Amino acid sequence: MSGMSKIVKTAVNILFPLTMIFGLYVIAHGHLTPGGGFQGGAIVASGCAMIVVAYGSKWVFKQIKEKRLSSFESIGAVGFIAVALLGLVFSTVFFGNFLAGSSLLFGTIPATGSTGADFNTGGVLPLMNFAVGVKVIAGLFVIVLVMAYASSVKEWDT
Amino acid sequence: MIEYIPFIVVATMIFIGLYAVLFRRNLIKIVIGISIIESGVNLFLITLGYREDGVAPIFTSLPPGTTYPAGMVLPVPQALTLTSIVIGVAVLALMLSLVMHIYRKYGTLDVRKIRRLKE
Amino acid sequence: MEKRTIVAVLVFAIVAVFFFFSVFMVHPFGKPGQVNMDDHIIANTQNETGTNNAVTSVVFDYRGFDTLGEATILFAAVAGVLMIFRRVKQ
Amino acid sequence: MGVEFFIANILVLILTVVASLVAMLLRDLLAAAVAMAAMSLLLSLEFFILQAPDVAIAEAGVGACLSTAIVIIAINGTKRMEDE
Repeated sequence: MSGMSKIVKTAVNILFPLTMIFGLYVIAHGHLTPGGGFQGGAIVASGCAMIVVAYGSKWVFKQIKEKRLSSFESIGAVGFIAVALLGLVFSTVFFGNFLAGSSLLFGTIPATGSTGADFNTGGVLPLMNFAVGVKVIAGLFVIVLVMAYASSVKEWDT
Repeated sequence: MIEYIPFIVVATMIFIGLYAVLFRRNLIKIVIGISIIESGVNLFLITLGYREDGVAPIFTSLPPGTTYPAGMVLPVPQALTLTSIVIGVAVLALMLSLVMHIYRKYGTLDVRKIRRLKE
Repeated sequence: MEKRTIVAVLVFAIVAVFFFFSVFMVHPFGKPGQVNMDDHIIANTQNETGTNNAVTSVVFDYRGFDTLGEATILFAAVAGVLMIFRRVKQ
Repeated sequence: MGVEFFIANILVLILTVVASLVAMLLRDLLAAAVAMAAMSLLLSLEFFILQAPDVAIAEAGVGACLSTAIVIIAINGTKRMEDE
């Protein structure tokens, strides 16, 4: 797809940071409020798809290569598995929650029942949320970007 | 009868998607039918996990007077649905990429013509 | 009428009848039957994982292997799309 | 189960079925994609009514935005009208 008119570009310039902030908020507060890695990643990838629609895939390809996005996705997957393996090392099982109950980062155990939102809880779940968020952002964005570029090219060599 | 309406809706959505898969010839319409079936399955899982007068299983500032665990909806079907949605969009992207490739190779989206062209 | 169309109509009718009768064998809306595992998760998610959101604790802690498989599927889908459109790039 | 919960539930479910039927029947694939987005949005509203806000956010982000974008990109790369 090629770029669209100036009105669309201006509207996207205003809307894109808001979408980005909302998506990152949903990722970061995944263990307290509705949300998490998948949902926030989908919201941020929607904002990136908005950029692709407004500016055209050729312009986006000049800014970022799809190999870099693909390696970001691999980094997210490796981080997820690494946190799970750390559970095997420091706790007893794969996917063990070794940070919960300790005095380290994210280690507080909240009171039972209806509580307020304490960000410093959750054990390894916020770290996994970040890893899965990076993975979903990069994966869905690279899918949309590559498909948009392929649909704008007229001649392929099949 | 009246309490079975969500399940009847799920069955109707799966029928609609199955009809599109079986009787439509366009490949993109078949993909849309598969997506409708998947939406029906997601709705089925969420409907299975609903508990009467329940609230969402999130403890941050609960409504006052909530009893748990009897007053909360079931969390496991929601988690399974969450996994299913992301798998659905991945499969949709892969199917549509294959459809675009087929169109560039054969020049048509009709499944019967494609089968005839293949020989 | 082709033979393929007849088979398709037959399959559609059989699945439709099967679904219509199996709808009434599910438990009624809002009254789930077996809830032991879910009750345990709701009651213990704050003590065991320290998380207020029970759904996130199920996704990443109690049933982490499901999420691992889902991440693998997403990775495979991205690899497949990149492989299909590999020759498009100049 | 309050009566307004019941009415909202039935109404949204019926609208979801109507939207999926429209998405299946339309000959114009672009209109079918838009009807599928409407179906996803109504389904997300139904998830919210059934007290599943996590799934509602995921369905609104993925189903109503990203999958519609992917389908429209695929229609742009192939052909718009469905011919017999």
